[in-house]
Amino acid sequence: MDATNGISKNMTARKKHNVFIEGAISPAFIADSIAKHSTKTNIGAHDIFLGQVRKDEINGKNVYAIEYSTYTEMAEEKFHEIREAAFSKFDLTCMHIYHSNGIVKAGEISLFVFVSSAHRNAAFEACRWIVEEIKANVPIWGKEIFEDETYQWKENTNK
Amino acid sequence: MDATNGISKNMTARKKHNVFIEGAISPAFIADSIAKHSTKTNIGAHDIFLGQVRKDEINGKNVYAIEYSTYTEMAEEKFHEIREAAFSKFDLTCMHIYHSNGIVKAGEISLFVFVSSAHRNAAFEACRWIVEEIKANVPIWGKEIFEDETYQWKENTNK
Amino acid sequence: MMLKFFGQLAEITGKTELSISPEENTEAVINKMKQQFPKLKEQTFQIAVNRIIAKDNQQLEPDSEIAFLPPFAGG
Amino acid sequence: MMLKFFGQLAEITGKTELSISPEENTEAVINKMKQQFPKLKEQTFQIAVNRIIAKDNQQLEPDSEIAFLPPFAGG
Repeated sequence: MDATNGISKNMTARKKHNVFIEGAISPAFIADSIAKHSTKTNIGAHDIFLGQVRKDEINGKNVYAIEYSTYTEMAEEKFHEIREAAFSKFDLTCMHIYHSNGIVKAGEISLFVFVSSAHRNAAFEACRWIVEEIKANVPIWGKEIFEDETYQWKENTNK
Repeated sequence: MDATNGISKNMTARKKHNVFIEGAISPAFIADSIAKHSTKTNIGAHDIFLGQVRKDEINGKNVYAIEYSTYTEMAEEKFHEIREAAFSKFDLTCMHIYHSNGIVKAGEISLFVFVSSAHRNAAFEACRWIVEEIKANVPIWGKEIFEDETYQWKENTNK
Repeated sequence: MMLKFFGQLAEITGKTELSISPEENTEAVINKMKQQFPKLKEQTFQIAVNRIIAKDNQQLEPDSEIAFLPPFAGG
Repeated sequence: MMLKFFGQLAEITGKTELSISPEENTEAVINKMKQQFPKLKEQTFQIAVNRIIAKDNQQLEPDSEIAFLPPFAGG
């Protein structure tokens, strides 16, 4: 048992985790998160999902960046619910979710889901489940900004 | 189409990828791999699996490190087969596999599987498949070394 | 009662927040807004009441926080 | 022909490589080794011929590379 795991059982619904990061999530930030887990020697498996902004071509124009916005209070409640549910559904040691707010350029990372467990099954299944939950249930929106500064509103696919 | 993807179609069985790394795989190395993908702007999803050495307690003794060894020529052929099969089964943009050889201490990382695709399904499915293939089919062995310098040979579970 | 609009819906209404006289239920609020902002009729959206997605036609309190949410695009 | 031993099997035989006079098939090689190193009988292992796992009793060439592989533990 460790402190992170205990959160799911011992704390009530108002424990805040800072999920939102202003702008892109950097590889150095990800490395730092990974490094922090070396003291948790009951972990055998990490699964990390990263969402990266694609330079999609839409009607002949390339996406230059996505500008994310959110309904902060509701999103934080949803992230908290997802976190609680993940700990109760899967045998996890710890989990972290970070999502960008504001501008993230094509090639940069806007979502970082990091799940750790003793054995690989739980990490793999939880990571997948968490990403689907975020896409389906967290109120986040994205404006796909093209190189000519026009834009369109992004919609998630289930691919 | 990019150069990495083309490998699966255009090259014969002797293209070498350096899979084995002496000792632990560092978070900085992982960050560097992630950063290199920012120029591949057709990627929308990365899934990364990391295997970390657990400080398991076995008969009252703690695992201090695992010493990995391999049948190099066969392992390289197997990794190559897994790579080819993954590119043909899943719609991937790129993939990288790194495995430690030699001593990796508890809390350090010994396996790094990094799969990227336009959409999340392919990355998730391929990553999972690749990890199972490695565990089942690549000739790698591990000596679990205890704090008192005794050891036992590790066996993989299917958890 | 306080309404909130997000994403493309905030663009259509030209507002992120709007205070209106209380309505009994979510259907009444939606109808009122569709009348005031006819372009809303062409939009896909969900309603959240106090940060929880409303199912069917939900009853409201005068202090309910009602949010108009276009399709999510996180991740 | 050349035999290779890995992991705990190299410990049991005290060798990582061993050159033996040619045998017809993998079963004959296994039997010869079990005779020479009786502790092999208690071990679980697979045989690879030229780096491919042998199924059943595989025919061998004099220049075949035969490897004794204990259960894998990668990852």
